[in-house]
Amino acid sequence: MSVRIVFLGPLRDLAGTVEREVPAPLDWDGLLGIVEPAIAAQLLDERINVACAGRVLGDKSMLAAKDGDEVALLPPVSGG
Amino acid sequence: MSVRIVFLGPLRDLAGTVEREVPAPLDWDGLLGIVEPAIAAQLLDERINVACAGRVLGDKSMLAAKDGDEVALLPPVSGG
Amino acid sequence: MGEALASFNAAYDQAGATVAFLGKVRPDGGARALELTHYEPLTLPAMNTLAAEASARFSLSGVLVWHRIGVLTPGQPIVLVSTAAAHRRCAFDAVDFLMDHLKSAAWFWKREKRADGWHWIEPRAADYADLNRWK
Amino acid sequence: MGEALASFNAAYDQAGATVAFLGKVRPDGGARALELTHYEPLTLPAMNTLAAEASARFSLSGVLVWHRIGVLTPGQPIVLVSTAAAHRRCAFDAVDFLMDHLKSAAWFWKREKRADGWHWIEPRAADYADLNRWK
Repeated sequence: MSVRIVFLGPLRDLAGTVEREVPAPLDWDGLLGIVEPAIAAQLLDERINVACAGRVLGDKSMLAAKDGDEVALLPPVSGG
Repeated sequence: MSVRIVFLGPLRDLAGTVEREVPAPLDWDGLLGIVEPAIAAQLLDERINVACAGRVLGDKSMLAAKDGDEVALLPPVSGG
Repeated sequence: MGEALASFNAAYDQAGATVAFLGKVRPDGGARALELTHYEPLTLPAMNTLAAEASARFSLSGVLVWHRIGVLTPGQPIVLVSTAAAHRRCAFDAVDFLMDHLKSAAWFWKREKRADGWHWIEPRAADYADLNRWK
Repeated sequence: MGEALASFNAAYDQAGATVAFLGKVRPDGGARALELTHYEPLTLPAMNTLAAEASARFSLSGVLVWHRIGVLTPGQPIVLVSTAAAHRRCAFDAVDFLMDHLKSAAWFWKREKRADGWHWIEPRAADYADLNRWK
């Protein structure tokens, strides 16, 4: 019964890891409580997106990850 | 002692030929008098350029072609 | 790049206009390498959606979007975008649109290795302004 | 096209951005062939001047301009323009600038063969408007 949190881009450095397994289910308050304070602070920035099970959430505070879901924390992108 | 007049683009059809040898020297009035009236009428259109000896004339009425020069009559272009 | 464009072009030989953009790693400010990471579950679906959007919006006959990941050195290609359309303006605008979106709305993150280590690159304000042109 | 761009790109591998435009004969309105003529004493010098102007104006690392003459059929290439620059915007604008000038300010004349014979093509008002953007 777990959820995998994946840290992308600069969040990877802040977390000191690429991914982490945490107990399922996981909602927004659960996420903010389980990550490092520095990452929780970042998550409140509106430019940080959250994806769950391969879909970017329109409203990240509605996060509802269940067993087996992957939750990706997506900082501002820079491709091209 | 001659000047070659070269007809480009649609002027070629109006002239019925690609080029014509005429006596040198040739100035603007001489040119207007020696070409077909339909072409003379076109030459008065400001969009028609005239080149002499490989240079486009800023003011075509200053044409002064001497023996051996080529005078090109250049209608509006359409490349690309 | 040559082969990709040659075959892309051959596939759309009835389209009057083909435009291609190739972006490479610049040797700016002493950068020794560029690393591109992505989030795989989102990357390809989002690129497909973006290509379909460009295709409909600019009446394209064809569209090609390639984006590399991994560690790249100066001079190496990062991104290749090509579009085919009946008219030049549509093909141009579509490449512009695609590049603006790949820069600040696709799931890639870039960091640069300089003498003092790795530095993450955030999109600049100008990149967001470019993106907003299409809204 | 592929080979030309591959070697152009290889020649300017330190430029961050390469843009290419390829224009082909469209099978529009039942056109069976397109004939392009030019005035040889002016064509190449004027194209060189144009390329040098684009190069200075848009800070290009490299510029390539090819224009065909003769009788061409639908699907065949007419014009290939490519630019290399440090930044995308310059490379894009330079191709745009070059194409606008090749369309209505270079020494080429175009006529089209339709079912009822050959028809000369004059630049459209839009082509002149495009050209005036750069003045």
